Amino acid sequence: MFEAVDVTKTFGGLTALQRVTFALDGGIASIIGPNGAGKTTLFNVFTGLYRPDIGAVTFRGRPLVGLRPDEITALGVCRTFQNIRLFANMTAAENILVGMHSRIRLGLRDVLTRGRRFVDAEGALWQRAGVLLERVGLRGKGNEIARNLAYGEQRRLELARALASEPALLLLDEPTAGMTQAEAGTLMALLRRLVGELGLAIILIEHNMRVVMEVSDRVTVLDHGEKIAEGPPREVQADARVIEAYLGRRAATGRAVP
Amino acid sequence: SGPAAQGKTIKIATQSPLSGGQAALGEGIKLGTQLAIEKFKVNLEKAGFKVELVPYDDQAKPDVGVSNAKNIIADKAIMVVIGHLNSGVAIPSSEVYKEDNLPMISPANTNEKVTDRGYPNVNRVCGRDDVQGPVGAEFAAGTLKVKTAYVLHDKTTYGQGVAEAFKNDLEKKGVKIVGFEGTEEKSNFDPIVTPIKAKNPELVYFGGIYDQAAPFFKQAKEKGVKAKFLGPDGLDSSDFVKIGGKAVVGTYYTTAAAPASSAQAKQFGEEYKKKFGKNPEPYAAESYVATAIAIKALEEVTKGGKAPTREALGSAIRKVKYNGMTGSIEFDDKGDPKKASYYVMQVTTDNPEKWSENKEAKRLAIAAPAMKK
Amino acid sequence: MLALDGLDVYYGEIHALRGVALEVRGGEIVTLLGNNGAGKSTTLKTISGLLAPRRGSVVFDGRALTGVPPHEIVARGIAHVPEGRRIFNRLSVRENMTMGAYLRTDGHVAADLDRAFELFPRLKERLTQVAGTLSGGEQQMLAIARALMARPRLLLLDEPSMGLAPVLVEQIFATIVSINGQGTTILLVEQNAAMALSIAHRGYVLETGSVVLSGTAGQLAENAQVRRAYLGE
Amino acid sequence: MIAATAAVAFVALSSAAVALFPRSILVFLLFQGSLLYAYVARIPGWLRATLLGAAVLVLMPVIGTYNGYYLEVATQVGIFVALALGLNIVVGLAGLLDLGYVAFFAVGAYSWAIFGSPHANVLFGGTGFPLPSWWFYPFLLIGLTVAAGTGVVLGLPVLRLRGDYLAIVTLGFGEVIRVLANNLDKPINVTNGPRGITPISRPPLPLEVSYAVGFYFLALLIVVVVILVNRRLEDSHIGRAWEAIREDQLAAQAMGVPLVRAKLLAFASGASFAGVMGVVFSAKQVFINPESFTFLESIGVLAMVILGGMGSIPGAIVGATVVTVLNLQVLKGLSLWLNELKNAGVTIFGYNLANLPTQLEPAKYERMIFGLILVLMMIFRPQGIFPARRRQRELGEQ
Amino acid sequence: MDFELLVRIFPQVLLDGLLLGFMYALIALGYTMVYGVLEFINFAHSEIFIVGAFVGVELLLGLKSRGVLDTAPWPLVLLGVMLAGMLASGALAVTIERVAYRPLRAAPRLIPLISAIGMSFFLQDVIRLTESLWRNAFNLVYPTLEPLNERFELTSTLDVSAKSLVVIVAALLMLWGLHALVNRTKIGTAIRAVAEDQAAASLMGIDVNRIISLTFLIGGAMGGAAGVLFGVQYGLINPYTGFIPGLKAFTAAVLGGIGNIPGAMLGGIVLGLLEAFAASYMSLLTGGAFGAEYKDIFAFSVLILILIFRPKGLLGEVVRERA
Ligand SMILES: Nc1ncnc2c1ncn2[C@@H]1O[C@H](COP(=O)(O)OP(=O)(O)OP(=O)(O)O)[C@@H](O)[C@H]1O
Ligand SMILES: Nc1ncnc2c1ncn2[C@@H]1O[C@H](COP(=O)(O)OP(=O)(O)OP(=O)(O)O)[C@@H](O)[C@H]1O
Ligand SMILES: [Mg+2]
Ligand SMILES: [Mg+2]
Repeated sequence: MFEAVDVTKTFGGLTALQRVTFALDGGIASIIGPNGAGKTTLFNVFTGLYRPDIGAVTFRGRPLVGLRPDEITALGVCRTFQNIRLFANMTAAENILVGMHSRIRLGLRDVLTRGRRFVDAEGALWQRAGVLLERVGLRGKGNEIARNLAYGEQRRLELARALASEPALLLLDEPTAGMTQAEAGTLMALLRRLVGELGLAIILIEHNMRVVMEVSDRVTVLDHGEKIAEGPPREVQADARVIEAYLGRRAATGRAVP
Repeated sequence: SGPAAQGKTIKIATQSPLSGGQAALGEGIKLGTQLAIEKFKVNLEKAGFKVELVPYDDQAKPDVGVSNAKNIIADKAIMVVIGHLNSGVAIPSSEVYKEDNLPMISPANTNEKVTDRGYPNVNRVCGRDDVQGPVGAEFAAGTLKVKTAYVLHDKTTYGQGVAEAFKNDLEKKGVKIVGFEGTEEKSNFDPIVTPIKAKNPELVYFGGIYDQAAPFFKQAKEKGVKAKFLGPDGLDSSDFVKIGGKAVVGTYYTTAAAPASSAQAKQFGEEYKKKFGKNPEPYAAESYVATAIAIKALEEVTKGGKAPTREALGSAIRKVKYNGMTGSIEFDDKGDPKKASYYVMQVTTDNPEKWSENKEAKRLAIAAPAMKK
Repeated sequence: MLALDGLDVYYGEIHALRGVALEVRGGEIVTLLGNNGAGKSTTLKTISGLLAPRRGSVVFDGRALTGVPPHEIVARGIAHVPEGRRIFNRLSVRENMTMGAYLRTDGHVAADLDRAFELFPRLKERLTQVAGTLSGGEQQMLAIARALMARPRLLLLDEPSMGLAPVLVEQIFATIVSINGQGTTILLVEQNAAMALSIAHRGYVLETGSVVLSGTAGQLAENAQVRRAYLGE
Repeated sequence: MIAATAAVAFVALSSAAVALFPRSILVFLLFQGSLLYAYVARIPGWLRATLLGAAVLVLMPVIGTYNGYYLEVATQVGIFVALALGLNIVVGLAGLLDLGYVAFFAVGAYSWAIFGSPHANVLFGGTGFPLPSWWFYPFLLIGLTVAAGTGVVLGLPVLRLRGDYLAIVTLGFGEVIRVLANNLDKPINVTNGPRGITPISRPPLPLEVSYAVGFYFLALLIVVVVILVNRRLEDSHIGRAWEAIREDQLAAQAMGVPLVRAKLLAFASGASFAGVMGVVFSAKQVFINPESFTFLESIGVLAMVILGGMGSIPGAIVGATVVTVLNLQVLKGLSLWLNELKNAGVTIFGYNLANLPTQLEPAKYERMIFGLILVLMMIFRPQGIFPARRRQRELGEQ
Repeated sequence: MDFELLVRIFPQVLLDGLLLGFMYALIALGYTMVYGVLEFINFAHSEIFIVGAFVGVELLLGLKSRGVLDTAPWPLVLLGVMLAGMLASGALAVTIERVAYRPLRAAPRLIPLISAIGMSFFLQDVIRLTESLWRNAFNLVYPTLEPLNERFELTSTLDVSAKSLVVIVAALLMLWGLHALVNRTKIGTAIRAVAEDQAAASLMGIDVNRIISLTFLIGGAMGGAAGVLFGVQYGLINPYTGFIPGLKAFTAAVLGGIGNIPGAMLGGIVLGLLEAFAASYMSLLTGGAFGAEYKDIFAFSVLILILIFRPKGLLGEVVRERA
């Protein structure tokens, strides 16, 4: 369904991604790696924010390179951001409605005439926003200004906003950062439900190894812009290079994984 | 004194920019009017009227001018407006005055369109662009006998209008125009002067006001331009030499105001200075004259203590024969002075105090063109 | 050394801290645990003067800190490593470090710089690099090193492990212990409760703006509620 | 109930007072105040609508017959309200700082000025112009289209720019349009340069109403349409997309908002409002020249938007009203009043105002006071008079 | 088209443009300093600048009326007057920040912009009021320092006046000094730190308010110096004179990459050159169809073009947007 081949991206002298190849057919794949390994950059390439120097990205057979971010979203690939980027002064529900933008089939004329079609469509959108809020556990918070939500709530709102675009592939950049272990657990359960119920495919960037180990079907490890390992979680966890570059000795010796 | 008029107030309004970048000129209009009111109001006061000045700031903006105009026509005590500075404000505002036949006498609007609309309430005491320009051309070709000229203007209605008229007439007289340009620049004329210097014309004409003309001529002279300098009545201010200094001594300018050496003009200059502590700005004299005409007409229509009406005043103004420092003025059926005397003056000294001693170089009398159809 | 009492802090209408009281004694590592939005960062920001409490007191070394602007609080010996690092991205590593020592006029700045580099040799290699281009872990190191340059007696750390790779988390915690060993008192806010409790002497648990639990690190680690909510069991 | 009575009484009494004292600016301000009160008072919606409707549809024109100046002020308020609402879309909603907005106003104004006056004969030869005056009405649409097109032409290359870089480019564009208008009398005479274009035809009006009343209603009608369009845009996915761009353009794009299209639409709709009003303005003024379209004019409209409350429709309306009324009425009234005191030789604190030196002429310092008011307003009410409010919505939650 | 003429005046036009450019650069520094720290356009800078010019003219007129202007050594006079102008403008800038901007620091960015515009209107008329009461005139003429009017003929087609040289030298010195201050001193580093993150800076022990005041002081002082030089160079000032050069200088700052000191210099020079070449050549190149009146159109069009291809200005760092 999703395939990236030989993706290379440099910034000035720095090679942020070096011939990274990545494919996904469904389920949850995690990408881990040290800070600065190029994980977020890879997402930026996938979603059209960066154009790769070399390489191809295809989604359901359609090449994504060269498309604008909004076009990619319309095709069904949506994301969240590492540093939360909500529309801070809009309400939670409005944030979600912006997420639906690419699915709205109304024209300027509908807006200006405000006919039946518009009113119905608009009503349905708000309705759906409520459902999405509920799904991520933000019931009753729809009219809150996003800025006033607690950090964890903002993370979940971002997720809801991404879901609003009805993606087939969801890219999550450190969704549990700054959450307690319990909160992270709830989020994981939600992700698994999304995969199960909606058939969503998810690519996850995470530093919380417990989460990675629990939910991933497969783990890819980046270091210095190169893929150094890939495979089922258990295998990757035992890889010497991964331990060296990323996990550290303590993790490897089996002591409490943070 | 006519008891009927006892306690009645006649207001004379001015509209001109009192704030913003053109405030100095706008203020001249207001002060000239103020001086004239104080000087000439005696007869009206004897007749029992109180005469007041109401200054309006039009900010040089048409929308503000129009709104003021509406306010002015709503104030029934206002009998006449002296203004504006900018034709762009005067034209739409006078459309409003016309609604109630409120007379306007313009001291400064030289745009042909001001009077060419043929409104009975609109008059001006200043020259028209298409008159003053040719006067300069006549002088340049006839008296100075230059062969080449460079013409610059300030991109305003006034400056460009007079410069174009000057240029067209000069070309007809066979003088070669080596450059014709406009500029809104106020400070740095270097890049304009450089090509002028290279082209070395015999005459440089600046269509505009002294505060731009003086720095321009000064910088031109300092950079080594050897041409003679000529300009319209916008140069007629002692500040011209205050800014330009020695560099602008010898500059010629055309003006409708009589040389200040004439008794009336001299007296005006002295009174103005005494009252306001400074030399008159350009258009102060014209405003003074315009107000004097208005008051003369007011005296006419209030004979016997009658309450004046705007309509009556309007036609009275058209009948006034006034002889003042800008020569004798009588309006034609468009509201232009029937015959304007023009003087070409030459700056003789860099001492601003002695502006009034500038030398008369030539005198011409030209009639305003008849209304174009 | 530091005592908070009855602190009430608001963000406009939002009541973020409700009567928070806690104490940090000289030489300790004290950790502050709590869910998202519990008010941990708010507590630290109030101590360092970024926020003004509506009620209650902050007393440091016997002197009240309320109403004292942040830059003077630094002068009194408190350094704060804020949430999200907040290093100066466009300044070089060295310049960031000099800003840490901004108030110091004594002659030992150079010596302290060397000490900081002993602790973080990575930073020494990147001395002239623009800080914004450092990797996440390096940025976190810089943030801590920068705060140490003020020679604080009390160091406030807000989620130093957030967003860091496991290997770096380990390093950072080891460093915290070693800083504490050199005599700096530490108030640590952490989401990674297991790690925090493993190095702290004592701890407090915040819930929606109030302290609900406190005790030694050992006691807290044994507490059922803490185990469920923060240790994820 | 008390509020309702108070509102009705306030409006009725103040409008009666205007009829009694047609020259008193204070009384007219009171009338305007009563409308504001009717708008904010806790009264039933129908009553508010009736009061405001009656005020603008009936009372205002009637007042205009007592004092045409007030109708002029009201008409100009209408013009500026439309401009402010247009700029509000660009700056307030989409967050694109435009410092050359008045350029679009100029484009609209010149489009009718050229064809609605004999000037077009200079351009095209012959004597076919001015167009018959009824053409004014189609030109409302033409002016709109031309201005919107100009917005798109400007927008296409520059919308990549952010923040202050966009601001400076729009400023430059505004100047380019003004200087072009000032210079395009040569080599071909399109705009007649600084001398401007006159006479510009006025539209035929039904029922033999006066032009003053006619233009008032025309401005009012356009304002109503503009408000309606504005509200519908704001309250749709388009408006939400604009706001999202304002908040975080990168995130907005990643969430599926086509940046260029949304920004162009903002530019074009903002510009089109200005274009329509430009056509009205040129007909109302009979004469236009480039002096009406300076940078300061753009700044003025921006001040209206921000003073009223960025991104808020009532804010833009009130902002435009306050600034216009302040400039045309309050400050002028104040200086006229001081002038009267001076003429009457009133003494305050033992000082006879008649001796006031001409340097202290009150009319000269209106802009100083305006500047001061701007600063004070920003300091004491930085969010604007009527800040944008989020609507509470019912959501589909069980 | 007169090609020979075009070539002949080329060096002079180049010099004219450079001179104008340095003038813009000097004024632009004030905008750039303030923008660098507070990220907002200080519209009142043009008035801060012109206040410097007024203080300068008052001092010179004072000296002149006491008859010492022609006897005192001119470099001393000029330096003294410039210092006074810098002091006055600097103090004014600090005051404005205190009164009109500081209360708005937490507000959205456009709010202080409007406050600044209000300040600009207010100051224009305050200057006018003061000068009207004091001198009964507000169009003031700079007394000439005769030695500065001397012209040096470099070639038969190229000459330069002493005052132009003074402007260029002063501009270069100030640009260099400012650059060194901001990049090589602790205070300068603190200024940059505050520019990036005020809260974090305060956690370093930096008194943010003082640093911001200092920035306004420096920016204002640069404006004051520019004001005096402007007066000396062009001779005539009034309260409204500052507005257009201010706008141009701000444009120059943006063109160079706002917030960037060498950028302000480069932007100023580019704009100056553009204007000079347009004003001098437009008429020659088009056979009189277009003239000097198109110089602003030309300058702004090139500005727009440059920004389209370099959206952050000529030297502006492309602050990368990380997702
Ligand atoms: N726009 C950019 N310009 C220059 N360098 C960049 C840019 N974006 C990313 N980089 C660099 O590319 C490298 C990879 O960055 P990236 O953000 O992808 O790392 P990451 O794996 O997401 O790290 P972390 O876990 O800390 O988020 C880093 O060295 C970063 O500094
Ligand atoms: N700038 C702000 N404006 C308004 N409310 C805020 C602001 N910052 C924090 N809050 C609110 O104050 C409360 C406490 O926030 P605080 O940042 O102290 O939480 P925290 O315990 O540090 O949580 P986290 O683990 O998410 O960092 C939360 O409800 C939060 O939404
Ligand atoms: Mg990342
Ligand atoms: Mg926190």
